[in-house]
Amino acid sequence: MALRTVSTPTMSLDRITKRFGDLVALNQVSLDLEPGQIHALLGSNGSGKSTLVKIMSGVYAPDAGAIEFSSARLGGMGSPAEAAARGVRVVHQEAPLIDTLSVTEAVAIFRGFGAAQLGPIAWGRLRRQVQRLLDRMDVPVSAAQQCSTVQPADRAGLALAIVVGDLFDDNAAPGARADPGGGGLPVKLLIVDEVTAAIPESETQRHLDRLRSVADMGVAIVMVTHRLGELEIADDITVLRAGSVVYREAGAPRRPNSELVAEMVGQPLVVGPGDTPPTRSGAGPDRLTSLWNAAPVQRTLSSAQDRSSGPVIRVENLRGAELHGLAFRAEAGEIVGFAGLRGSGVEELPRLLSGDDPWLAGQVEIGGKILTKGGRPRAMLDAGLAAIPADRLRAGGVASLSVNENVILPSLGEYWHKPSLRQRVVNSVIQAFDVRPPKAENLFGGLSGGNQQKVLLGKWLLLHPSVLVLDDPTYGVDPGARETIFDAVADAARRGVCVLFFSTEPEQLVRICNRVLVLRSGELVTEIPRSELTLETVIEWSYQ
Amino acid sequence: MTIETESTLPEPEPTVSSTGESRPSLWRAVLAGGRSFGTVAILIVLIVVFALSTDAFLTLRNVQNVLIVQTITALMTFGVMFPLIVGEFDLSVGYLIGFLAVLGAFLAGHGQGALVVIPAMILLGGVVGLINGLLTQKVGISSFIATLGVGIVLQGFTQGASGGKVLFNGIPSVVTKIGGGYAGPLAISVWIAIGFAIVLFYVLEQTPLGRSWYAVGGSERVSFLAGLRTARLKIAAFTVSGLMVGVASVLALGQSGSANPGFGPDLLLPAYAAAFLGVTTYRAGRYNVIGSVVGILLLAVGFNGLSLLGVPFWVQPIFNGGVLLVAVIVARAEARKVKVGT
Amino acid sequence: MTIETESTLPEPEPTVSSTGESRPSLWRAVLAGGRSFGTVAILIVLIVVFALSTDAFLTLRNVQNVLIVQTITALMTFGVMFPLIVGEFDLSVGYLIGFLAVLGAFLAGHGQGALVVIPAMILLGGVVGLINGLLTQKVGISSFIATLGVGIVLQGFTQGASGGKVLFNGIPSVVTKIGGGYAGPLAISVWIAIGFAIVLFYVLEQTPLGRSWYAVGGSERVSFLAGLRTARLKIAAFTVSGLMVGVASVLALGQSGSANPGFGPDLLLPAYAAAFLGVTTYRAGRYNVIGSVVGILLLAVGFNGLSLLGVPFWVQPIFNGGVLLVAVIVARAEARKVKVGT
Amino acid sequence: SSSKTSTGGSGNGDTGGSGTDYSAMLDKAREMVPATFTGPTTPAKAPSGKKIAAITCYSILEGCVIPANGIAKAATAIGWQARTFDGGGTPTTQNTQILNAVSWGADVIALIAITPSAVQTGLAAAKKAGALIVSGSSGTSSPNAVPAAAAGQILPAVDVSPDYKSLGEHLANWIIADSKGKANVAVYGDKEFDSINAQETGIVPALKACTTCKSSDVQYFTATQIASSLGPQTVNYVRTHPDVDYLYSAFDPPAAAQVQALQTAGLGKNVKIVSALGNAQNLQFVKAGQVQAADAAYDNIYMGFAMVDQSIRLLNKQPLIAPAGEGLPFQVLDKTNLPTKEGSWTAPYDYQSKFIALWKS
Ligand SMILES: Nc1ncnc2c1ncn2[C@@H]1O[C@H](COP(=O)(O)OP(=O)(O)OP(=O)(O)O)[C@@H](O)[C@H]1O
Ligand SMILES: Nc1ncnc2c1ncn2[C@@H]1O[C@H](COP(=O)(O)OP(=O)(O)OP(=O)(O)O)[C@@H](O)[C@H]1O
Ligand SMILES: [Mg+2]
Ligand SMILES: [Mg+2]
Repeated sequence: MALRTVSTPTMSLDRITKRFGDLVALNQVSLDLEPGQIHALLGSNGSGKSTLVKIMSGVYAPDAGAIEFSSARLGGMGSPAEAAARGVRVVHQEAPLIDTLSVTEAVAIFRGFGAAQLGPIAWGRLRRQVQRLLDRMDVPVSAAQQCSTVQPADRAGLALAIVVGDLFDDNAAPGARADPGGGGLPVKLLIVDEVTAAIPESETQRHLDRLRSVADMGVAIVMVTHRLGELEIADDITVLRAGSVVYREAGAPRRPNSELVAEMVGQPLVVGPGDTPPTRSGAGPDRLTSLWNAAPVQRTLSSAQDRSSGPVIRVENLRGAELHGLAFRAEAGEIVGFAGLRGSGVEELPRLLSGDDPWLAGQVEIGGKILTKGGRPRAMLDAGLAAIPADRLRAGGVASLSVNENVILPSLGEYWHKPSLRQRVVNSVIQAFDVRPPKAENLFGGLSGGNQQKVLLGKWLLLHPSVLVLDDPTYGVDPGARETIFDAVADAARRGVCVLFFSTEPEQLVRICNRVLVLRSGELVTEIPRSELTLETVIEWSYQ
Repeated sequence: MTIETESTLPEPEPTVSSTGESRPSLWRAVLAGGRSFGTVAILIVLIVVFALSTDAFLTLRNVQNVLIVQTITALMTFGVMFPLIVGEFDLSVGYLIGFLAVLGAFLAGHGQGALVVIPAMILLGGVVGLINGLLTQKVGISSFIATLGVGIVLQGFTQGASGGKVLFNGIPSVVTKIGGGYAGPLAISVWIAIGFAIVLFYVLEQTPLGRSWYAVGGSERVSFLAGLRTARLKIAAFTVSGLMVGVASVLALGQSGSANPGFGPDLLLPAYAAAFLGVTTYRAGRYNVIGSVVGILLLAVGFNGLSLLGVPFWVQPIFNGGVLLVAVIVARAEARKVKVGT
Repeated sequence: MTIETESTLPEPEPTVSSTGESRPSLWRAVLAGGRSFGTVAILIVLIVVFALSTDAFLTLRNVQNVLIVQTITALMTFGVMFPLIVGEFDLSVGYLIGFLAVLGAFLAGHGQGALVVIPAMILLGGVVGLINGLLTQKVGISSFIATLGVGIVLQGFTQGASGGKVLFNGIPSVVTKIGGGYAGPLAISVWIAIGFAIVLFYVLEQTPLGRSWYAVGGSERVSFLAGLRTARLKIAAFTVSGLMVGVASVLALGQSGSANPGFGPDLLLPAYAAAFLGVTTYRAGRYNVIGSVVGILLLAVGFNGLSLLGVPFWVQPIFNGGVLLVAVIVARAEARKVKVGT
Repeated sequence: SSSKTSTGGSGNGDTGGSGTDYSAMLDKAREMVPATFTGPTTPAKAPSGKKIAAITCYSILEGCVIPANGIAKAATAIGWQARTFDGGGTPTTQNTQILNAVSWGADVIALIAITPSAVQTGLAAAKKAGALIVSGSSGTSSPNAVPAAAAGQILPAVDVSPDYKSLGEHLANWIIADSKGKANVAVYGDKEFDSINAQETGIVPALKACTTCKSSDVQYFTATQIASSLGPQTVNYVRTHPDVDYLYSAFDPPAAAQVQALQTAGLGKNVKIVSALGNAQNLQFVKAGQVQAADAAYDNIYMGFAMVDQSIRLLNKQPLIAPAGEGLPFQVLDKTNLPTKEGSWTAPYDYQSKFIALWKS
């Protein structure tokens, strides 16, 4: 934690209000951002964090309130370009890369080509500059690479390099410009928007270190996160709930995470035993029963299968781009976790299982059905395997359709001429997963990230699969919703669904899984049984 | 914070859609989506203005006349709607209707009767649609490029088959009857167009197939992962498009009574104009049958009324383009930004 | 685990784009991107075949003539490239060139000299492009719809200004000289087209402006977040497109010595065909100047050779459409799937 | 091998060595046909208060619009209402406009250069509504050959056209005489129009009759190719056939495209183009000596008057004038006999008041 010096805030938000139609997304939010400090912004899904960030970075103008920045009082930050020119930089969750460009160009569109608009670009010099910048910031990427080939874990680093590269430019060694006043800094305020969500936990530390070094140069940092573990590096904390600030804290002492969660959720929590995070009361364990009761019987994928006899999924010699002959089996009612580093195949496996990516070889048997060719999603679904992809944006739901239509998409035919059935089913999903706002007719794209994830979970669980593949199901989901999801997964397993669980956070594996399979270089290296399942064993085996 | 669905521009407010009626009727379905009827208002204003300014406008005969010639446009518009719904674009439809009309006239001129000519025209339309679909989905060519290439090739066939002549010999009387005959108050071709409008409305709004097409258009990848056979659905959309153009070509051959090698390409853009106008109406932001029909009527009534008033000939395109722009500008943001292709 | 950029298709192989040469020369830049030259191979084969089959092919006169008639197509293709690069589509260019030609002839017929006529045509082209840009970016209309509406309106103006006649009085001799005169071995209009090709190549490949356009086409959202003024860039792209069409219209007026109110719309799809062909060449998967020029030459040489050989007239479109399809089918996957609009 | 004799008539019996008097032939080729007014002389009292609708093939084409102007002028003179509907160049729009004319309440519908077989729905509606249908420029009534109608087709009651076959012969004779019997002619035709086919039946045999001349097989194009491929194709033909020195083009718009393409290709001096219609632009080419050397023009205003005249007779149930063309005059125009005033060619005598007198008597 950095030493706190008395200084004028880099940016002060004064009673900012923002409405979308009737919805008050931000209600009189005030906030001071100090130079050199990392300010964590917490809040459950839909609490207004993204909206606030957009106001700070000029995407939206507030409906009321003012922003004090660089000793000027402003009604808003103008446009993103204007805000950037004033020294406000944002690293968005989705790395700002354009697949069709090279890394050099991707950096240059943010940082300039070093040429007049119509002047010739000195490509060689530009590329060397970019390479130097990447090297200084410890980002293992080549400037000549095409953006589409940059690994996900490196994208966050690249994104940071793009945004605060000015601080690391040619003439100054990292940190050399540190100046607590921050007066002459090209970057005054850095906003990192849930960036670590996309990085495997094992690689987040490097990223947080980079952030700290940026703060140490005198930059004020706003960090939006759902991972409470990352609060360690934060100096200040603000919690939003339903558009209002409900808690703020500057420096130590720090309240325990469970209390922060309670602030976010805004209702009393039943704290579970041991290190298990709190569970929300209310939503009972019967949510799946009501879901499956509501759903048309003939559709439930596993209803025809005998759950008691033998493994429900058997994978033999599965090969893909990363996997070199994986074999495992899992039984009904099990929650099997998968761990591994980037490149180990742990990212690829769910995509192979869902039929999203082609298999090079292998065989998968699900409930007695043998699939040999890279099953298309339809074939996998028909066999009883449902997979929730991690990439909610491009693979999860259809933004332009209603929640209603998204939920029934995998089994449209079942609801033909049964509008009341459809209504009942969709409402039961909304209730079971506490989707907010609870309106089936809302466009999917209009929901906040966490609520989208709940809808998708409902969409797939509804099918009553015999095997459920979850790929990072808590991606961008607030702690309250996270619990809803864990509960649902545990419920499903209890009711005989075999869950294959992938997560970027090893804690989740430890908490929820019956056993964890560890992959390395495309092969299975070990199986950690429940009895030995600890954070240490998972990390140890993954890294070995 | 998740940025997934947040665009840099303020999102349109979520719109409340259908109600949860327990027994859907077609009629209720028609009313269900009802929110955006700005184009209908313009249409009504036009009708009132023309009715007041010329006696010739609101007569049975004029109404019949307005309707009968719009049947080709209507079917062409339905034809382009399917690729648009699934997120593709079909530049071949203009060339295709010309090709099919010449083909039909060619077969007729070589002694084939209606029983051969009509199915041949419609089915070959479907086959060309299928080829478009296969080129885009199996070979992986962008639909603009594939359909443009196919269209240009078809133009060659059209010119070759016609020998550069207007073909009018032996057109079966069934065909001309279908094109121009009357059954009751309306022309047979108008009944056909109405029939297709109802069937397509039902298919698009009420069946899993229709909803799947919209889903594929909304996100091909999500639909794929949801188990929809997206490639097949898109190929099917192209094929239906070709079949619609086939039906349109039968009406065109019947209404003209002959096939002209230059016919066709001029019908491409009007079909798109009507489909785009359709997006402003009924289900704003989605290509839909009712909106398209209203769009066609709007353009047709405008053309007819202005002709009856005797405006100079060059006013017509200014009116048509102006209506399209104005309708879209005053429409909701979804309609303005509707996805076109890709 | 999250992979933001995954697509259903395997990713294209990484391609190294700009090279790291320390002193960029235009020549080196031309070679730098060089990977996909399949279309060039087809072009060379065609040239060899035609040279062997007819003496009339490889003569200075014939080469000159092939080039001069392609200058209008070339500028039209450059015109449609800019909207395509930034991810938009411009359906108005065909109507626009017709409108500008008639406008130029109209001004000339009313006694204006080249000093008024030429700037008026080019600038008004830019203004219409600007309007297209504003409608799409400020009013938020999908570019297909906006440019279609604008195009149809322009058609009305064209017909109105022409009064339904071919205008040929008083066309300044400077204009006809620019269109048809020679300077050295090549026609002046060919020099102009070459000049624009070089300038546009430089702007697109070597300047921040050009790279920003490609970035906006790659992802408007990311470009916006990068602080690029995406709306302005897109408006600029439409404006440049209009200016190019303006230049094309001067050449067209000069080459025909008159303005026909029906001229224009037929030039739309050939311009797109050449731009699409261009995507298969040089920088596969991107609209680019060199590829487009090769595409234009390919279609032109094919047309010229075939008609020198005296093939029936309907073979031409089959050849053109076939070349487009084949070139795209054999090209890399990026080229097949290139983004068109949206 | 080509003879580039100026078209300037020398008048001295220049026989070109074959015994034919080419100079006299040339003079004869460029005489107006018929030489004087041979229109109707029997009066036909115009009924009052009729509405006549002129449907143009496409209102951006001069040859489509001028007859409609003639109709409007004639109709106004007898107190009829006249309205022009733009056929838009496609059968679909032409059909639409015929239907609009029916809705408008037209008593007479006059098709101008529209293929009747392509607008059957419109014609059926017109017939059903009791409207009279006449046409101009189709070449389907006397003095042209009357083609056999396809079964069930509705055709106009009468067509007013020049004698296309004779017009073709005059053009052929002009070419033969101008070349002194040595012409090598490329012949471009279009099979889409009956009138052009009739013209072809005149020019082709007449050219063949000149044993010292050469003429190509007819090369057919379609109207859609005029703006795109016809020009370059012509250039390529001329380049691969360097002996060709004359080019017959079926009507004026394609000829204009060919003139421009040949000029652009620098082949403007190689050939002389002749065509038919008398569009202002083509007459300008002739005047300026730009590739086109002759144009057979016919009086489209006269066509409008004659269409109104025949319509009046049909409405009155009077016998039609025969030949149906009512002596619509045409003339092969070259540099020597171009009218001095700009614009399209009209007969050099006052037929308008003669017609009007018949209608008012
Ligand atoms: N453009 C918009 N139009 C309408 N409503 C919006 C818009 N953007 C956000 N909202 C609504 O405003 C509220 C706050 O949304 P915001 O995206 O700021 O939440 P968040 O805290 O970032 O949530 P999450 O953690 O799920 O990303 C939500 O109810 C959301 O649905
Ligand atoms: N899967 C389906 N199978 C059969 N019919 C369906 C299906 N989905 C919807 N429908 C029918 O379509 C009509 C409209 O559907 P829905 O209620 O989903 O539309 P909506 O909610 O208005 O759509 P949106 O909100 O996207 O505009 C309903 O009458 C319903 O019967
Ligand atoms: Mg709905
Ligand atoms: Mg958010």
